[in-house]
Amino acid sequence: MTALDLVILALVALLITGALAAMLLRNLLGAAVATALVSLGVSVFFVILRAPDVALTEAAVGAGLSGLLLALAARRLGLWRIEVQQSEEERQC
Amino acid sequence: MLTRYGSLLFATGFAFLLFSLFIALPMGEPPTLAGQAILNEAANSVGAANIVTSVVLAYRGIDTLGELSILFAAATAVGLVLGGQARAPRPSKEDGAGGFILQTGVDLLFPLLLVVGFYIILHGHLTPGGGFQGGVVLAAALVLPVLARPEESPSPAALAWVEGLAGAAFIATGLAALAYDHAFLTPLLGAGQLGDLFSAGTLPLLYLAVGLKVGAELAKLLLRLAEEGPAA
Amino acid sequence: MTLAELLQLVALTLFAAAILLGLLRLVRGPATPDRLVAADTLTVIATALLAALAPRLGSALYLDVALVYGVLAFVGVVALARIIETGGVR
Amino acid sequence: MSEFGLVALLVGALGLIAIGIAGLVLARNLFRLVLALAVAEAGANLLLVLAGFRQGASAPIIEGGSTLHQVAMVDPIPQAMVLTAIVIGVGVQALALALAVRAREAYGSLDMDQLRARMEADIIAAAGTAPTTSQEAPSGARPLPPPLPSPARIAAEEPSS
Repeated sequence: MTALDLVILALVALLITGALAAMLLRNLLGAAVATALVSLGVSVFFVILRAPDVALTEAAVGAGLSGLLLALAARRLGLWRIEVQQSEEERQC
Repeated sequence: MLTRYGSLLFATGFAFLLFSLFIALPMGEPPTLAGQAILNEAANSVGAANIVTSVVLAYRGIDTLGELSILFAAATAVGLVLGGQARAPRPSKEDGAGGFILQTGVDLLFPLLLVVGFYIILHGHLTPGGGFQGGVVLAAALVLPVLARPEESPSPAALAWVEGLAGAAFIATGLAALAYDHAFLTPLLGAGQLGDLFSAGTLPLLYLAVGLKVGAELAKLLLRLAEEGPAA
Repeated sequence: MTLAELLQLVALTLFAAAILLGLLRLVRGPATPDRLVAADTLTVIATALLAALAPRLGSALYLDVALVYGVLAFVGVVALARIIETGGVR
Repeated sequence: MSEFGLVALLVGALGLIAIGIAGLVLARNLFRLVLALAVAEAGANLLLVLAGFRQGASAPIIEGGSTLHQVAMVDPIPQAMVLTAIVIGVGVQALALALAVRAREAYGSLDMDQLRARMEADIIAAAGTAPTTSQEAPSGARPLPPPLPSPARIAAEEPSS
């Protein structure tokens, strides 16, 4: 077990926790943040797997573009009114 | 209730599928036959130091054209789905402007993002990166100022012109190969010296067209989404 | 074991610990701004990790990934933070 | 990287796919559906790149400008495929978000059950039938819509086209 394995284990924990948080968090904006974290972990994995091209794409798309897209869509959907949204979600779940 | 059981059944079947995938995956074996052939061949025949780039643009050039078409169709469909309504009155200067830190930071970051984007595009055949990644960086550079100052957004007409011209340039470069009795999208101008900026024939030109097209397209899409809708 | 290898070992171990600590704030953070700050911290950690992995993997090419990630993660986080701050561009 | 690290990576990729698919099946909010799709996609991409990995190989980029002393490289074909998949994935995500925005504007909700109920009410109102009491069984006496003109009758009325 080398030091790289430790980093891999921590990143797998990041992936699984981020995915679970994206599915389970009440607040949808928090879930969008968790999705960006999943793509962060996957991007580092691509570097470890010797695929810098794919890592660059995932970093650009997952961190920058997807965050922008989700943020703008969340604004148009009215998800930014955090307190209102939370009480609404609690009624629905 | 029926949906619950259906989901359970689906999850069981899917777990079985994943397990069989786990068993059958070739872990750590040598590349496929085509992969090994490309690894041996690509550097000499295409001349790009980045072998993934030569796969994407030279061996599978038509696939990349199809990918561009899909992205274009998605951007057009977003415009169609969201479109039609009258634009909300433009926000006044005081209304939506970000704070001082955000405005200054965006001003500093904008030229840096442009430089990084063009570097990623133009070095696509030497280092990791290429048209799609650089295009995403360019789109982010164009949309970021809108976050700080909503009243200054780039004009959609200019973006549409850039997008159309870049797409036409990609196809024209492909058609030029036909004039020299090659197949569509064959790289021309010779392989050149491996590792030079001006090497790999027309691949850098193709990637420049891809980058400009993707950047303009995604910027248009994001600006469309950033507009104030009637119900929001 | 040379000094460089020892330093790499220590650095990578510290990176793993840092990722786990950031994860803790992401899971526990009571409000969305806390989670956003955790995400921003994790992107900074990941950028540094990518730069530290480059000598370990034996190539300077991987530094490009760290460059693009560091520049673009800022854009995504700023967009999300702007939504929380004022409800968006307007 | 040791064998242990590879297995951990495989577990991570399969876990991402499983969580994403479970979210796709069970989610009730349209926005969360988009997020679940993104998570499952990331897992599938990771699995594909993992299939092309080889121990002790370098990235498929030639350094130093010469092909003479070539080292072993990982398989470039899955990487090119995943490159395409990521870019198309973001197009799909943008389209899905635009459709969610439109559904919210039209029906005023993002919850799948409410959306479905309102859509059904709209369809029934447009078709002119009485509302059904249950989704599974039709209510007893329902006024039938006027019969559509059958193709045979249309053909009989218009003998020659």
